[in-house]
Amino acid sequence: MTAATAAPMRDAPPNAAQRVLAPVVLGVVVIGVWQLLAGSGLVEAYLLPSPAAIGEQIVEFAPTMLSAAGITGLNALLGLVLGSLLGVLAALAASSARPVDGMLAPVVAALAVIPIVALAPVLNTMFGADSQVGRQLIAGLAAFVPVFITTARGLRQTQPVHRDLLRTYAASRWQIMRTITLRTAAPYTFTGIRLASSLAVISALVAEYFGGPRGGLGGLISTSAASSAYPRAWAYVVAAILLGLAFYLVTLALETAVSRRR
Amino acid sequence: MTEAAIALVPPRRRARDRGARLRVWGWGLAGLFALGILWEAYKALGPADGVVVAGIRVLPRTSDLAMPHLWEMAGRMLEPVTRAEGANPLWLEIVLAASLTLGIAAAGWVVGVVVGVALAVVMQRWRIAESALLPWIVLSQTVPLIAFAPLVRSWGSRIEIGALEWQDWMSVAVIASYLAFFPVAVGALRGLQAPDRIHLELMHTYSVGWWQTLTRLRFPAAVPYLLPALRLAAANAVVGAVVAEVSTGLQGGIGRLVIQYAGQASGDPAKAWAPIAGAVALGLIAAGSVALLGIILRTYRRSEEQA
Amino acid sequence: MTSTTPATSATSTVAPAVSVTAVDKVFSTKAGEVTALTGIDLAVAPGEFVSLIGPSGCGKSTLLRLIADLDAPSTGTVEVFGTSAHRARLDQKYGIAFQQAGLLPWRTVAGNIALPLELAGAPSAERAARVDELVALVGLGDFADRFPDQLSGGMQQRVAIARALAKKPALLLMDEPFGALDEMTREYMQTELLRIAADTGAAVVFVTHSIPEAVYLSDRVVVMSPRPGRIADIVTMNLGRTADRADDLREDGAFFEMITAVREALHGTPVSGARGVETR
Amino acid sequence: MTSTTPATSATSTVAPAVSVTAVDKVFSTKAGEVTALTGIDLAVAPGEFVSLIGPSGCGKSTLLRLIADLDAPSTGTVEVFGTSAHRARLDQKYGIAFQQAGLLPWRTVAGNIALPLELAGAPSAERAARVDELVALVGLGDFADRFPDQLSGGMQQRVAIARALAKKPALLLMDEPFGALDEMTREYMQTELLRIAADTGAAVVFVTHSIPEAVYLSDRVVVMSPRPGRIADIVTMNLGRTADRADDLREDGAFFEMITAVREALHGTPVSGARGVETR
Amino acid sequence: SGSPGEAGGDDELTPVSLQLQWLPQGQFAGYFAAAEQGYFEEAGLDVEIIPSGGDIVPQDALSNGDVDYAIAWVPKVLGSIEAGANVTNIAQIFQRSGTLQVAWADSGIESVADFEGKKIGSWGFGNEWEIFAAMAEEGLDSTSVEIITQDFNMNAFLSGDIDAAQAMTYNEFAQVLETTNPDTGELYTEEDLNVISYEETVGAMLQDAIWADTERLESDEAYQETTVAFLKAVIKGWVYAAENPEEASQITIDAGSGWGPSHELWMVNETNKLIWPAPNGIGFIDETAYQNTVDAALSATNETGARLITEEPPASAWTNEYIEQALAELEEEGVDIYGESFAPIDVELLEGGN
Ligand SMILES: Nc1ncnc2c1ncn2[C@@H]1O[C@H](COP(=O)(O)OP(=O)(O)OP(=O)(O)O)[C@@H](O)[C@H]1O
Ligand SMILES: Nc1ncnc2c1ncn2[C@@H]1O[C@H](COP(=O)(O)OP(=O)(O)OP(=O)(O)O)[C@@H](O)[C@H]1O
Ligand SMILES: Cc1ncc(C[n+]2csc(CCO)c2C)c(N)n1
Ligand SMILES: [Mg+2]
Ligand SMILES: [Mg+2]
Repeated sequence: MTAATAAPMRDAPPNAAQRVLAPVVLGVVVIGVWQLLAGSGLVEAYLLPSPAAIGEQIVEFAPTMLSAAGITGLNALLGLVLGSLLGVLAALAASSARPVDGMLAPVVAALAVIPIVALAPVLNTMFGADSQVGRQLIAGLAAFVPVFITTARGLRQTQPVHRDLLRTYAASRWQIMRTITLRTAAPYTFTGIRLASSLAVISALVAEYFGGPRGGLGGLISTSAASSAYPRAWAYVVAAILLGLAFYLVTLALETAVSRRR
Repeated sequence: MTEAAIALVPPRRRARDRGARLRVWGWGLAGLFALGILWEAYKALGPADGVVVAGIRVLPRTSDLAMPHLWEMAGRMLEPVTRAEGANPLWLEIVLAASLTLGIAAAGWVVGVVVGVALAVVMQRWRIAESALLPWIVLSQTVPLIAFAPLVRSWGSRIEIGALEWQDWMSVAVIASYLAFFPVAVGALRGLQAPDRIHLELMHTYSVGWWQTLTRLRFPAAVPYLLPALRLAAANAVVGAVVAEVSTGLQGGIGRLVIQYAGQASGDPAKAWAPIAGAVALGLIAAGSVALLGIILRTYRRSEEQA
Repeated sequence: MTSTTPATSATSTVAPAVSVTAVDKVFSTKAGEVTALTGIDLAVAPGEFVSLIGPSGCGKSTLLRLIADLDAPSTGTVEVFGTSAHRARLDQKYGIAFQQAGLLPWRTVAGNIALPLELAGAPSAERAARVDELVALVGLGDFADRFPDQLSGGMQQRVAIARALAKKPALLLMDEPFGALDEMTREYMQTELLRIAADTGAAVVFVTHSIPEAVYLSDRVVVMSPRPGRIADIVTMNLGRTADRADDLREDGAFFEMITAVREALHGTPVSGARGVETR
Repeated sequence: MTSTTPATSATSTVAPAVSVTAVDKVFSTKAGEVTALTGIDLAVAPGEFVSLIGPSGCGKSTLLRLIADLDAPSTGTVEVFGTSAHRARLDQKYGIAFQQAGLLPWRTVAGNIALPLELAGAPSAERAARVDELVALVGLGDFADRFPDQLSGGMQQRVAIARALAKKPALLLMDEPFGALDEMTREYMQTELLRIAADTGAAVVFVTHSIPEAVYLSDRVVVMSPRPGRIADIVTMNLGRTADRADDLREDGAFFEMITAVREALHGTPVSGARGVETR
Repeated sequence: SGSPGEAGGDDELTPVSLQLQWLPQGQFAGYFAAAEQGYFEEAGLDVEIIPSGGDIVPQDALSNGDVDYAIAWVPKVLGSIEAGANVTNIAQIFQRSGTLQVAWADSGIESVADFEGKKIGSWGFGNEWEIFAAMAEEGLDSTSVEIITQDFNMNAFLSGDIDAAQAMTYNEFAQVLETTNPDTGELYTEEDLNVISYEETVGAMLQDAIWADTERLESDEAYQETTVAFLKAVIKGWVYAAENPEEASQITIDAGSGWGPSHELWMVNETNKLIWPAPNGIGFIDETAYQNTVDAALSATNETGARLITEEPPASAWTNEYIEQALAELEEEGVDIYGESFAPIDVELLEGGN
């Protein structure tokens, strides 16, 4: 990022208040225009409900939304934790032995491009349609990829000067791992976890479209839409966005805390 | 490093590292082989109903319904899709569907790239735009696609520009672009902001304006950031296209086969795995194609190679 | 030994290459206001070689940036060849080089040198001719098609200097251009720079940390002191015309004398005060 | 002026701090074999200050890394205090500092200095006491709880030196530790280093690019030449005990004489040959 | 869209679009047969048949004006109408409900009353209302069972994740019968299963009907004419499917159904059973059956307490006006609109549904 005085090429950076206000103002304007459009009859209110109508549904179904967000959120959280752990372990294995790195490469490449919709039905059969495990696994797989990739990169970032230094201290492999390798990689891992957080939520949500116990946000979105209750469907979508936002903000806070001093 | 990333290494270095490349492929194949062994070994040794701990099935069922043998999946590929006369072999059906989806995903990728780069340019130009837009761009990806698949189709059906009538595949491409634009917007923004201060000031001393700085400095400097973003966008476009096909029921694509064969999975469990393999291959091909772009643009990646 | 008039005689009718008058520069930062420069007065005659030296943070770069119109002074005026610094930048009256060569990695040596010409819309034939000239001037004739990452640090700096000279400026601004080079390459580049400056007749404002470097290169050495940045002293180098200097000067008694003179100007305060320099 | 015996008198019964005998070092790279060092013989007496100087790529760092057992020689032997370099590393017989301070950014000044003690399993009370001592030694008493990014470059280097001294080594290895500092801070740090070396009685092997730095600090200056790296000359500094040197030495005639001596040893080949240094 | 009469010359066809509620398959054989046999063209129509995927709701596509007609289940549309959709049932093609609840023979689930405390499968997407209506009749609250959303296949049932699975006679039921029993190595048979048919319960609801845009029906004369022409062609298509199930099955396969020939033929045959015989003429809306559906819909609440509809749907929700006109004209032309002589064929299901 260029410093403030590179001003010739760019306008002045917004201050903190502007940085917070700008997205809020944009959001309010968009919602306002949407409300006007929805009221004007230019857009079919039936298919794209007005923000006011969505708001009403949010108020009315708040308790259901909360419990649904709980179910989906728990799936996403378990998936995120599981996927992150596996990602870190796999990255450690890959960084410790070239063959493992080579062997994991095609598997990770495949996982990175696999559409959830394709995997959900078979995972439901493998783990049972009456349990949340399939969904948690899908969230886990989605989270695994970015955490693995960023951690693997982070494990390669150890500075040569640090490595030399630890060697001159005659440090053991484990000491080197603990004092520099892991600590250097940590900010990268947490960047990966932040990237993974929204992926985990969206994946847990979409997995609900393909069977399993009911009650999650994804199921409610589809059920509401199928019965033409679009304001309610969008109310659940808003809940889904908020859930994703919550995951993002928490993981962002973690990331910031960890990478304060790289 | 992912396979796609390996494909991005420019040919100069590749030729020099032919031995290394062989090793990479060798280990990659070994990895897939190991995965296969793991699958079959667990299927042979694991309990039919999976491993259940405290009421939670932590390891999958091993029944043929849940985990068909690998050779059955492979063998199924060679057999005809159905008993209907003249039916194509399954693999051909997958290839045909995959090529249709690839075309749609490519269209979605192009739209996503254009939109993403445009957003990045706007955000680079006005910092207040970056503040206002970036959080929403991040949030946009938490909206489940399926929520607006019907909307896109419905709005699309009203668009008619001269002779160009809205086609259903275009709805799918638009939805695919929704996933594709995101990494491009973020990556391009980072790339456009990447030039060193010294380079920016140099341009300033040449008293050139924003536009020339953009084209002569920011875009070339953004290439190393843009390429991985474009690769991610390609993978996302494929995922988006498959989801949108499922969502809108578009005929002829791999997404359609996913639901169709999933519906036949009870009697023919191996068949359901074929479109999954197809989707993965598709994603890898799409991401790999971006590698070609990387080769064309290799002059702009010199700094990267140094690193 | 201290003087405020240019060493090279300049009649008052010829506008000085650089003329800085009563300049202050205050940055406002989150932590508060930082006074980087106060009461700076400096005139550089056409063709003169002036070095700025001083401890880190004394405002050398800031002063150079004001001359280059990369920043504007808080008070006072900066003129370049009789016009405002701003006008001078728009008219490309100067060339500039920094500590990092700052070459575009995706352009060849020739492409990098051609960049300012290209941006100014010079016709391509003219451009090619000028690039050939410049490449030869900095002794990189065989390397025109190389990319920056195929060059050593010293060669990269030579490209940067060629680029700065592309539009035949009568003023060169250089901010520690040899700071990243090793001692031997550095000495070699210093001699080269003197030759190039003599060839082109350009005035040079040169920022450095190195006393021998400043002494070897300059007609006058401007010694600055920090907190707030101001000119502590201007030391004229009694070492003959810069164009005539050669490597053996470095072993000359006069050279060591000048080094001591600059050292003493720098250490105007007792040496132990230097500890303050690096406390922040 | 040239000598191969340590300046400090050492009886043959005391093992030298460093003894390098008939060392070659060849790196095998993708492009082929690179001979970094050939026929290196060098002995450093306990308490002696020896600088290595030479153009970029002549193998200074490589030689230092062999002494530190960060690389192994291709042929020949390296001994530290009479044991193999390997043994010496395991026994923590030396401390080391590089051009980059290489502090762990997530540890405070105290935490960084404590690192080698921690890794060696020193009890925490002892550790704390030693850290206090070292922080005071390098003059950073008030900064023990700061993080590296809150320190200036010079202060960071002082932390690195304190860290190198943590285990009271009788040998300090330093690879351009002041290369990234500005001239004034650098001069100050040089004086500090001499004081610290005198305080601890450690021998120092010091890599530098700067002739004045090498002259000011050393008992002997080892001048190396490249392609392949070998010792061209060893110049003994006739400037008195290093412990007694002070800043005014820099303006002394003897100092300039020594500078000239080292310069001439460096330029054993004609000056124009320097161009070759930066071609690759 | 214009009308078959007025628009330009005789050779100019009126474009019409029809939204299906799922992928092309035997369930919609009549429409594909009408297209393939040229009945639409004869009626002056150029009909585009649009399949749907998981998230396209036919009645909404219609209500939005994306399409001219839509196929959808009555209870789902009643819900949409209460939510604001402005559509009218113009032909009740399926006279009977084809929904089953399938349990294993040894499960002890023999009727809806046995559902209590069990894991009951349903597809969701509004297909669950029949279950809740049937349970309501038995005095069972929707919270007394655990509803599990079924996937596109019967694996949840086959693996024992659910006790009773929802199945259409024409599709999912066949899927079970096409699966090998790992214990015997033979295909499962009907003896292995307990089959509960909602047609025999009060929960029975009307299924595939053709829906039209209410507003256009009221105000657009051309649309009214098109509607009759369209219905006539569709009926001829279904008559063709009844008389030529094998050909009809091939037509749907050619139209993009991915099922194998045996499964497709089974589907056409079972679909025919839901349509024929049609005592009032195919497509005629039986007021009692309609009212039963409304009553059942009113009685059902799902597990979150939400209800499909809370009040009687408006009168505009259905009309026999157009189907009567179509039937009358067809009867005059000598088409068998009652299918009294309809006889289903025997279809052998083959492994895998291929
Ligand atoms: N853009 C800026 N914003 C705020 N303060 C600045 C800015 N640029 C410089 N300063 C401050 O102005 C003072 C002078 O800085 P300057 O970079 O000119 O010093 P310098 O003499 O070039 O130092 P060095 O030898 O380290 O390059 C310093 O205190 C610095 O922190
Ligand atoms: N790990 C290595 N692999 C291959 N070649 C190496 C390696 N380390 C050093 N070399 C080569 O050995 C030679 C000596 O390098 P070395 O780093 O010791 O030089 P130096 O004198 O420290 O240079 P500088 O002043 O630039 O630090 C160079 O040609 C260098 O390219
Ligand atoms: C995703 C999805 N799954 C099932 C259905 C339900 N459905 C609609 S028509 C029909 C008949 C048999 O195929 C069935 C089961 C749906 N609408 N969407
Ligand atoms: Mg500076
Ligand atoms: Mg070195």
